[in-house]
Amino acid sequence: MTAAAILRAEALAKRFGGIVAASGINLAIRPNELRCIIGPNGAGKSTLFSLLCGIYRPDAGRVLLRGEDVTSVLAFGRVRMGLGLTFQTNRAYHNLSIRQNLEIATRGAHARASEPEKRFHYALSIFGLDASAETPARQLPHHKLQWLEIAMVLAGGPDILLLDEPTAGMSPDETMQTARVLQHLNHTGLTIVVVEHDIAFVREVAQVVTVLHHGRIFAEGSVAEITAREDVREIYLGRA
Amino acid sequence: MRTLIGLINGPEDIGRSQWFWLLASAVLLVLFLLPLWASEFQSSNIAYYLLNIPMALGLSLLWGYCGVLSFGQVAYFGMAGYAYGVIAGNLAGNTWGPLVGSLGGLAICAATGAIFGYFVFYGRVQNWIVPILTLVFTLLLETFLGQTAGYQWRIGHVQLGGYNGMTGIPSFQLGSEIFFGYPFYYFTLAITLACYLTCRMFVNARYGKVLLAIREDVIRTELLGYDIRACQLGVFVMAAMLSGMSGLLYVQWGNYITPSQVGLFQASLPVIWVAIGGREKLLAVAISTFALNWLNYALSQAGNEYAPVIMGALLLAVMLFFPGGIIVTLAAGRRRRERSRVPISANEEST
Amino acid sequence: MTVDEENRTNVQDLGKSGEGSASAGPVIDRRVLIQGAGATVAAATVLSRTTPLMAQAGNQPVKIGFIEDYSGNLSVYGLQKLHAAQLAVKEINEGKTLKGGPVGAGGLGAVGQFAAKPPVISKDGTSLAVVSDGGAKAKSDVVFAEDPDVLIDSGEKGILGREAQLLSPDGQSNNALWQQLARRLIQQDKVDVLVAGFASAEREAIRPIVDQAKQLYFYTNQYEGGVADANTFCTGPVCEQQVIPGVQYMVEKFGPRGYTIAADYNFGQLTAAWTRAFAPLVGGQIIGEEFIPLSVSEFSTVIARIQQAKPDWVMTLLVGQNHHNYYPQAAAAGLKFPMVSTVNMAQGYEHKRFPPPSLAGMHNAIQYQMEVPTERNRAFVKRWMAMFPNDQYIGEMAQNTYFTMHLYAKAVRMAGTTDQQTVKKALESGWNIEAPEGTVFLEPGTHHCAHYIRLAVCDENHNVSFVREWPMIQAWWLQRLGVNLVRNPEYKQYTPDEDPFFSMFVKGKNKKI
Amino acid sequence: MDVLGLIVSVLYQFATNAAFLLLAAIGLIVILGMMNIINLAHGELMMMGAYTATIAFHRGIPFPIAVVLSFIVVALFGALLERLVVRRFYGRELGALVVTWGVSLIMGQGTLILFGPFMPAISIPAGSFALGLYSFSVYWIVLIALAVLIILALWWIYQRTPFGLMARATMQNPAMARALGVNTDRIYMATFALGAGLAGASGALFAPTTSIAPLMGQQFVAPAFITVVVGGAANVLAGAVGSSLLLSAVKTPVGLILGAFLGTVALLLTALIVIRLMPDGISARLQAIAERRVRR
Repeated sequence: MTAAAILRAEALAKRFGGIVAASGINLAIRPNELRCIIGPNGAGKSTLFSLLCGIYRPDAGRVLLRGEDVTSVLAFGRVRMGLGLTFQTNRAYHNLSIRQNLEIATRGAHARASEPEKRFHYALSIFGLDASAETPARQLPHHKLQWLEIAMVLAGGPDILLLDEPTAGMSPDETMQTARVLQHLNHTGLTIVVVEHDIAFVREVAQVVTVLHHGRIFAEGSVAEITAREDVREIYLGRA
Repeated sequence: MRTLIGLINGPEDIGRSQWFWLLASAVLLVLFLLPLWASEFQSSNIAYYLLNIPMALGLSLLWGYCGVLSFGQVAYFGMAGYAYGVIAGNLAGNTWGPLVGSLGGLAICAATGAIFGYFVFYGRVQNWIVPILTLVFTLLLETFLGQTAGYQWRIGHVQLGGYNGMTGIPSFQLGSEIFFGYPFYYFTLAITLACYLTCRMFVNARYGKVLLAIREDVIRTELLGYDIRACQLGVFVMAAMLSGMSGLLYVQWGNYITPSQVGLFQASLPVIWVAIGGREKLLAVAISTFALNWLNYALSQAGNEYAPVIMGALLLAVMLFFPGGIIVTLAAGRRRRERSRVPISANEEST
Repeated sequence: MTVDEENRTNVQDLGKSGEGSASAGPVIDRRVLIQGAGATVAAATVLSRTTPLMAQAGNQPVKIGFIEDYSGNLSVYGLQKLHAAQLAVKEINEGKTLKGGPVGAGGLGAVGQFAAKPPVISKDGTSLAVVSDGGAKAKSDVVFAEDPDVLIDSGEKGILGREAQLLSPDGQSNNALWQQLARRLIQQDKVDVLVAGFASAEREAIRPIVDQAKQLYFYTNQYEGGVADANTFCTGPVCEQQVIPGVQYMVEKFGPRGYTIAADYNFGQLTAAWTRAFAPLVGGQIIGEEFIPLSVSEFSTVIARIQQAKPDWVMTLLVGQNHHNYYPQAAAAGLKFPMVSTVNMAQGYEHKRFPPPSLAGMHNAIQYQMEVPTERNRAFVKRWMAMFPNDQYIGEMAQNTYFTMHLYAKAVRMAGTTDQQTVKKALESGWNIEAPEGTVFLEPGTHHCAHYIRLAVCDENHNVSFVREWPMIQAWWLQRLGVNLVRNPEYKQYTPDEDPFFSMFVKGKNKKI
Repeated sequence: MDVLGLIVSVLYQFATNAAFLLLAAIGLIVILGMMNIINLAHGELMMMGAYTATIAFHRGIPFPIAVVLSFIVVALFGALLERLVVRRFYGRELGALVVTWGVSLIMGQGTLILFGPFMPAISIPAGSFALGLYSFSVYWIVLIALAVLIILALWWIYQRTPFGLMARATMQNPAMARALGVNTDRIYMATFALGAGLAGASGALFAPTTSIAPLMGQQFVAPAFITVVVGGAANVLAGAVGSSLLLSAVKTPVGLILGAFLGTVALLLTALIVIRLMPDGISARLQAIAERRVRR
């Protein structure tokens, strides 16, 4: 069953100066799973993502994509292998129009450049964005900007989606819309990993939850199990 | 053809309105008819202002569109110049020597640019170190060329000439037609225009869009599956060749080149031209390059010892009040009034 | 008979036959040149045929084009030279001129004084006549009697009744700019004469343009020598006039073993080659050589290498701001070797800028520096300081520029026109002019000057004294190479490598040591 | 051929070469290394220091005091510069680069116009001592010592004083620092002033060893940048020390055996290679090693 893991981290370790951001993280994402990763600030969630998609090189450990060791593959290479990632702070191209944003995104993963047109319109439709406006993206409302970035990643046609706090700063019902879209995507066969604080959202979507603390896996299990655990509350209650 | 025009008239440079094109063609007409009233000397001067433009355009691509500042564009300028001098000099008498020399010069720029660029970008050197690296490379070249006075420093029968430089470099020549005086002016005009249009098409083409993305956000772009290193390397080589083009025109203009052309002072000039015009728009860069060369010449022929002070003050003023470059800012202002399209502001190049 | 006698006779013939030869002469060479200098010169010939003679409109000024660097690296010299030019032009317009006149190709003749034996080597380059000792160490009294005041009335205000006008753009120590400015002065302002150039690089930058237009051009700097150009007159001293006397003195006084440290570019390398080649002829020998990039400004390693070599004296050919740092650093490191040079003191007045004893024991064979203890020089300095009270120093280049301006004015008066070809002819009739340094003789065949050379010594308090004088040393090297610009114009710069004599010493040694 | 003399002389050269690089870089260490401002006016700041010291010295002020004076003067000038110009370019290294180049142009030519092409220099204090063939300048040995002292002082300021703490916080995360009630604007200004002052002081220290001219600063620019960049940003001080030692270790023997030209070339090549092999500079490598130690 672990062999079937589509994305897999083995004993990942990363330190910045004195700070330990990840120490010996083992993680196995199964195909078409929708997993949430939670944990207090500075638990190393974003670092984990950066390691998974190749922004950082780990000090130790490996990353496997479909059983293939990609630790030495650079970020763009992993993306071309089907990985997609959005950032904690929105990083759509604020000075370009929605159209330009998506065009660039569509052409990104050359390796898998099948029917770009189709992907373009798919990405557009999924959040019901409107590409007619010439106005730069920075004029969009916050939640649309968040959606745009997700849409951009989708335009590349990935099959694993890593989302770092996609609903940060969204209103409850915007959050729920996002949740629904993610579930829909999941049903169409995408594997999705989400870093999230919003417990309501997690309850809504998560099939599996992983708790990160001090750069290691603290707990893993279904939403029910995790939320039931006392110690998890302990580390969380400070801020949840 | 249609697509060509489409590219030339793309959004990624100043001026798309028919008024712009009208004005542009008017300016071109003036430049074309100039020799009617300009003396041979004046047109050779204007040729000099023009021939610096390709190098500036290259830097604009690199810095303005790619966010990578090179302080060493003059290195390729010099390389092309020397290469041309050596090749054409050895083929002196052969009517096609100069052409071979020019091609050779460009080839050498491309090769060196590729090697050095690979060295830099595939080494993931941080953005703000690149200028220093390129500068060191330039200084190295200058130090070397400066001591090649000795007789042993001759290639074929061409003397490198050390600090005194390489003299008697042949003018450009196609078959029996020697480009000197007015013909050279037209030659320069043509080449410069060609370089500009090529660059403009380039930034409006697919590839150019990617550059835009890189300038906006390197990591985001890489995480859309783009190989940043390859893109940057490509542009770096292109910039090197454009500098080379300027170098070629320079030696064909003055029949002479010295190591000081590769020195610290010369190295900083292109950066200034580009920064003042506004590095994110090719046309702005072209205009400012022309204008600043003219200004510097005007100041110096007046024997004015304040020239450097004035240049410095100008630079300061522009960077303080028009961070995006003076011409870009003005053009943007106009555009904003035209339609409510917000221009791409001077966006931070830091990573 | 020796080469130079040969030249002289030839030159004299030409002096008589004049016109025809010079205008007919070039045609043959051009063919040859087109290969060398390429299309430039081809165009030049076209140009030269089409250039009309200058209009002789009576009251239109005589335009003197003058380019130097008033900003940037070389401004320290450029400003001096500008002032010199302004002083000369002022005097010319006030109806003054320097004594002197055409004396024929042979030399000073009756008008001036010869050195007993100027140093000349025979054709096979073996023997070198010993230079006569000018006299005892003399700070304030004069060795050779000469007219105290050389500034006399020219009999007219300006030149040919026309005002002399100075056009002096700023080269900014930037070669590309130099070319533009030269083109402007020549092609647009149509100057009657061009006086320009500090660095050899600058001269080489504008020489092609000068030759295109057959422009009358004066290069007033001390330099490495070898320029044989029909349009160019070099009024500064060159290696053979400075290196040999200097080295000879050092060998006699301190011993045979010399060590050269030179700026790593043309001037340094060529002058070093001269030193290396001629030391043996005066019983010396160069035991070590070091070439230093112009960017180097910290010399501990160089100093250590010299200390290792333990020479009797050091030839310092250091150029530019960074290199000047050598002197204080060497002094501080307790380096006591006597030094000889052809550039320092007289140009950058290091002995004024650096506190003693940085330049203690510096020897320099130069034709002029501000301290020259003659009355005519004191008068010159007084005139200068009256016009430019704030100036710190008057260097050798400034003096060259000064007398060159007057020389041009005299030549034009003799020619009776400012037509450049005619003025060149006039200049090629063998001029002597009484400059502040002493009597200067412009040799027609080589377009170089015989100078009054002095050996200046700087003591530990940086007082300068002159311990030897050679009243006339010719620039004989080009003669030795058989250059005769009157008969067969050329447009090139010779390097020692082209002289078989040097190759005996240069072979293999010109590489870095 | 006395061996002792040779050994001492080699060590002396090694140390002077290193000290030259380190002192030339010292102002830049703060401004570039800590604030990430590519300050092309660095040379001119040093020139200003040298001029101040020289003028003061000729007015009869003893040299050490003149050096301190030039530190103060240039520091004040730096504060002014930061407030008027540099301030607007934080986080925009390349903009800062262009603007400081403009400043350097003005300062250079301005000095030429105000003070003329040259100024009589200061004679090098303290004489020399001989050892066999070789003799050595005492002043350079003083300079070497001072270079070390200044580095230690800097280290102390940044590691042990509240100012240092606030400064480091500000440089790493201005927003956070502000949240913690640090007046970041003042910190930036103070830091820049400190860097400028150090540049001025080092210029003053070099004054006796060089000609005092408007463009004298340029001789230091390239070495300074190379030293800092090769050193890297991970730990600027350690890096600068490391790189100056490394570069000198290359330059000295090559220069001594093969001559000054190849010495210079070797230095530049080393810089290129080091930067390529360790993009984050020597200090990063040092740190990595240190950490590995810690872990074991």
